[in-house]
Amino acid sequence: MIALLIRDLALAIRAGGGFGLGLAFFLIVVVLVPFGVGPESAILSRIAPGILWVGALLACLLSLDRIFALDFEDGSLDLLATAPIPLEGVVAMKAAAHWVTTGLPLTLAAPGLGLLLSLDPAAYGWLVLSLALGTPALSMIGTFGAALTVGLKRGGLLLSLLVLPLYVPTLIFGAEAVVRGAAGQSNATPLLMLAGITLATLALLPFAAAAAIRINLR
Amino acid sequence: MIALLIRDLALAIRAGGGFGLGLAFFLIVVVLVPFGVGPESAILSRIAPGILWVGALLACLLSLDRIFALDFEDGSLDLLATAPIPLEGVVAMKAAAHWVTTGLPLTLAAPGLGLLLSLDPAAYGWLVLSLALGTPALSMIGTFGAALTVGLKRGGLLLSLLVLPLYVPTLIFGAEAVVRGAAGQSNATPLLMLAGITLATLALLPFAAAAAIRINLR
Amino acid sequence: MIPDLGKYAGAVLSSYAISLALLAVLVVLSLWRAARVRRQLEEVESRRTSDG
Amino acid sequence: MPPFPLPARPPIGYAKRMDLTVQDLACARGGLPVLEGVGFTLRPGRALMLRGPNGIGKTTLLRTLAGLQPALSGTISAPPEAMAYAAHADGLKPTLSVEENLRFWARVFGQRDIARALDEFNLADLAHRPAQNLSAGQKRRLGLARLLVTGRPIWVLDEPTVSLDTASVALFGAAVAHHLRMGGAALIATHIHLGFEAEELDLTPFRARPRAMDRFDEAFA
Amino acid sequence: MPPFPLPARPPIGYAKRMDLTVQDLACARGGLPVLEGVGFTLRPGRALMLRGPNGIGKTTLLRTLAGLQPALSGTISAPPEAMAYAAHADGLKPTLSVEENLRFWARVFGQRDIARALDEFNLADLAHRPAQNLSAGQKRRLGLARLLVTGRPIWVLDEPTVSLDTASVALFGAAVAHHLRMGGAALIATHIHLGFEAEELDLTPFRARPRAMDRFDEAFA
Amino acid sequence: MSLWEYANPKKFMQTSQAVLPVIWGLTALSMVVGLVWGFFLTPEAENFGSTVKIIYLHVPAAMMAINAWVMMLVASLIWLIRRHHVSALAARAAAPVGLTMTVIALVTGAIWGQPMWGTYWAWDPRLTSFLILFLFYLGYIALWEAIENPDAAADLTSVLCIVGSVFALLSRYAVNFWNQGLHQGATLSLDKQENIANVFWFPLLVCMGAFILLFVALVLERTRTEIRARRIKALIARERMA
Ligand code: HEM
Ligand SMILES: Nc1ncnc2c1ncn2[C@@H]1O[C@H](COP(=O)(O)OP(=O)(O)OP(=O)(O)O)[C@@H](O)[C@H]1O
Ligand SMILES: Nc1ncnc2c1ncn2[C@@H]1O[C@H](COP(=O)(O)OP(=O)(O)OP(=O)(O)O)[C@@H](O)[C@H]1O
Ligand SMILES: [Mg+2]
Ligand SMILES: [Mg+2]
Repeated sequence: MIALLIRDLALAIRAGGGFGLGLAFFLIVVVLVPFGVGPESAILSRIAPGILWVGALLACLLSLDRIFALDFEDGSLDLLATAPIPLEGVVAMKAAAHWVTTGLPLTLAAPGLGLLLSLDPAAYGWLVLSLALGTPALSMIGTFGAALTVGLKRGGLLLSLLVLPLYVPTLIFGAEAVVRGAAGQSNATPLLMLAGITLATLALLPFAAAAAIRINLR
Repeated sequence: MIALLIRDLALAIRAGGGFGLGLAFFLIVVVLVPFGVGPESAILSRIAPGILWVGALLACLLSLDRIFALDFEDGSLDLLATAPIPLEGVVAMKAAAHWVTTGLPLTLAAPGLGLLLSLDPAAYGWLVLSLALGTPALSMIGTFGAALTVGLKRGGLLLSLLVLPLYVPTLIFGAEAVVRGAAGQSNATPLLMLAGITLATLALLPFAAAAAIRINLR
Repeated sequence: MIPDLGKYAGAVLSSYAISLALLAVLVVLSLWRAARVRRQLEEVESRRTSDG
Repeated sequence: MPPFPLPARPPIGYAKRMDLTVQDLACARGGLPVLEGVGFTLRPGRALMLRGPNGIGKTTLLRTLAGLQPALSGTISAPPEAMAYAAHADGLKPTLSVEENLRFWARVFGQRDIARALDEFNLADLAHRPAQNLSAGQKRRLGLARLLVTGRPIWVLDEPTVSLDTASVALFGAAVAHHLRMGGAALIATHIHLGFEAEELDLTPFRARPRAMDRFDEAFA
Repeated sequence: MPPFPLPARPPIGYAKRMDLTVQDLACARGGLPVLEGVGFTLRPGRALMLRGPNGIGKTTLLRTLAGLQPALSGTISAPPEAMAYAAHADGLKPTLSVEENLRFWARVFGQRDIARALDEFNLADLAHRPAQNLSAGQKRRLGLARLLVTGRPIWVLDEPTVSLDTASVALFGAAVAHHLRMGGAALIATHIHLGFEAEELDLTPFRARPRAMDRFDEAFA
Repeated sequence: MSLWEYANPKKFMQTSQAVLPVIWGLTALSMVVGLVWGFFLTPEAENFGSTVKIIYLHVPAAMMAINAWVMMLVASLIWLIRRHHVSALAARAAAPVGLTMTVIALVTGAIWGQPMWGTYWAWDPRLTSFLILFLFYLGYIALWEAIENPDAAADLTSVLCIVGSVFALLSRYAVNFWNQGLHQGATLSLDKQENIANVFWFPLLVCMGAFILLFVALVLERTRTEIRARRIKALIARERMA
């Protein structure tokens, strides 16, 4: 099972920047927003936590269809399903690889991008904390969505449609935790909820995702 | 060549909502932003034109990798390249099909989504006009990007990276046209620029895209 | 006949119009597809029995 | 990471010789029955060729045996864990080298040694070439070499020699022969002659017959 | 829509009988020369089988002839517009029916009639089936039927009979024979015997020899 | 006789054939009575003016939008646990109906919002969660359409429905946490009947009944269509095999 994680990470690196691409997309979204919204830093700093969270979420989303589609197309998924490792483990490893290649770099890079949007200095710590707590849930939920659509050719857009509503609670609690934290209010509730969502998805969704893959393969 | 356009549209419809999905993604982006940014309508209405344009652009972007990738994988692109129609025409038809399935529906749906972001009533007309002028350029530029990355497996993220910088001028003029129009200022310049960009890309990029495909096929 | 709706007439009437139109579309589409599928099924069944 | 069950099933070595007995099997594709009443026995040391015209259901049958789709009815004596499945898609990663591809599958199946597999399919020279730079036949050889690192006794192969030249077909024949001598078994769907002897099973008689359907509940296979 | 040149090249019918003469051709794959000094002549009414072990460069040669990649050196007498290329990927759209797929390619190549193609490859029964519901061999038959709607005199085929059963191989043989009788020609890369007579060309002697490389400009093939 | 027998397609077709005309008749009757009563025969409310008449569409539609999803959830569970095909098809049949109800609630609410709150849309929690529900319906329907093998589609949409329900509840809570809104609450709460005058309450009850009946009628009708479509597919496939 570890072999799978290592292979997926190796593939991400070989593919020429599995790490870099999600990050670059994040960067671009964050850069585009000021172009659309205008350069006033008062407004930008007001919307910064939200935009950063939405950007992270979209960057996550864009890389979801890679999770299983390539393995499905080249037959690896058939072979993994008949291999002596439980499919739930395969799913969990896939989600872990996705998080390492997107969620983790996004979390680390977010403060840098916060600068571009004149993020409130008090918010940096909360931003990183909330992303660190929330991105594993994004990866796991996304893996579930990818499992649902694995048989479909270029199901990318359908995948987004299925996954985005599932992302809503994570997004709300994540952005809210940053806003409240920066404003000096108590943000224990959103942070706890974020942690709770992450733990619950990690515990339960691998089973749902593995079931979905079994159905899609037959 | 018309046969190709018709086939692509037929495929988009068969695939179960080639039209609907881009739209749904647009809707979702627009819905997510308030979750991140907060519900105050003053702020939302301030950033609405920018967010709508960024959302339209992302929705466009997400469907780009379908333009050539499927045809490449199943060998159609090889066959089209050896067929008695010029590859430039193929590219133009692909861009046209992409626009009909994404740009056009996005333009038509934008006013409805403007409501959700409390868009200034004076801005609706300008929003539709600027999208109608700008989305063909988005499709054509995107087709060029798709042609550049056609050989790559799941080059979706790389594609986004290549294309997003190319989208910046369109985005700036588009959002600016709406903002100025709504504020009652003259927005002739951004609109003219938008139209100019669209015409120029339509006239020139098919050749670049066709060349890129020829290179990628060999 | 129509009750005096005052200044809100537009709102009330348009919401009735839109809602009823949506419901009508849903009902008509459902019934139309029901009829079409029923006809198709009859056709397939008769083809089967006539073929033996 | 969530807790998940550790692999409960130990890898089944050839030591455990295993019959594959299939009885009265029916299988479906796209929700429709394709084959029914299929039955045969495959003993260790034997190979069985599945024959039948295009579209009869060879691929469907093999996927059912490999545990990738449920059977409509009937029994399969050996568990899917005893079978190594290989189909048209070879499960190769274009950016990994031949050796890395093979080593990955070996680890997944709890094996270590890949040298023999590289050797038997004459891949040693290509070991460091990325899989994307292989020709069609070279890819296929690598896909077949994967069978050797699964350590599983029953090979379930779908048109294994597509794109192979005569020399490679001979390599494949030798690999199968070696596998059989070690107590393995092989079930091979193919349209062409593979150059070694084996029993044959023609699937044509098992084509699922349309049943009378006069009640609505029979619309659901 | 941008202005683009209308198809300048008229479709070349079989009426225009055409020799394919290849002289001293060298071709490369992934930037490395694979074959060099390839030469042969293919006359109307003839078929030529390309033979050679896996990885020798058959696919590369055929793609070069079809105009999909440039030759390193050498000449090809017939223009790419005279050739119909068919490879492993059949260019089928899974959601379109057999008939729609074929009709699309017919229109692209400026033809109308698809009945004969459906007929010759025994696809009439499957005409309304979406391509995704076909078995491997059925798909392949459809891919070959496409050749008939191109109206081009020289067929350039890469392992055309993969996945085909004996009956379908016979259909294919008949289609090729008919094509040759009408004055067409066929160049076929294959590893197996196709059941009809043809000249053969083994590519082994043309394998590109690694040249001495002592100057930097030779690193750029 | 067990209740499950109605899950047998043949039995279902017979029973539904018998009851459908009655249900359609009752639907038409109650719809006409409720809406005519509500539209023509009720007075204006104090702080709503004549806009109160929108309630006869808005509230029943909102109620059915939620109930339809609950019904789909139950049907999905039945399919996953007991593998009754009718159950899966009923869930599929209900989704577009629920979607339409959601749209009606959203549209009438939006139109109502303009005179009452001065805006068509506000990010009020109840409104927002309806928008999310709308997205769930869209995704559910799109997944059904996208998968070709009907049994696989039934399985996958059922899984989505269950997971989606959990997340929909979670979203509801999250949205509430995010923004405490404007939407009508206890002032005109239906739970506390004392707060709403009987003149409004009775026609509203009739309308709610009418919407329930309409939902049942449509779901039965559409389920029958789905069953027939499945049978056509099976028959054509048999023809092909023969
Ligand atoms: C798009 C906007 C709106 C949506 C999505 C919406 C949604 C809902 C929902 C879900 C219910 C609950 C129904 C039930 O639980 O039985 C409801 C009830 C109700 N809505 Fe709205 N609503 C919207 C706008 C409005 C507006 C603008 C008003 C009037 C000012 C309004 C007045 C009411 C009333 C009076 C009720 C019944 C009382 C209650 O259950 O609390 N709604 N609406
Ligand atoms: N999704 C589907 N729906 C309905 N029928 C299908 C579907 N997919 C495949 N079929 C049919 O099922 C049958 C069995 O297909 P299968 O791929 O098992 O055949 P096969 O024996 O492997 O053929 P080949 O030799 O061509 O590979 C074929 O007739 C095919 O047309
Ligand atoms: N991108 C690449 N870079 C370097 N070498 C490559 C690349 N792609 C293919 N090759 C090599 O080029 C050679 C020719 O490949 P080609 O596919 O033409 O062979 P082929 O004769 O068609 O073989 P087969 O019978 O297996 O299909 C092979 O030896 C292959 O390993
Ligand atoms: Mg097969
Ligand atoms: Mg080849």
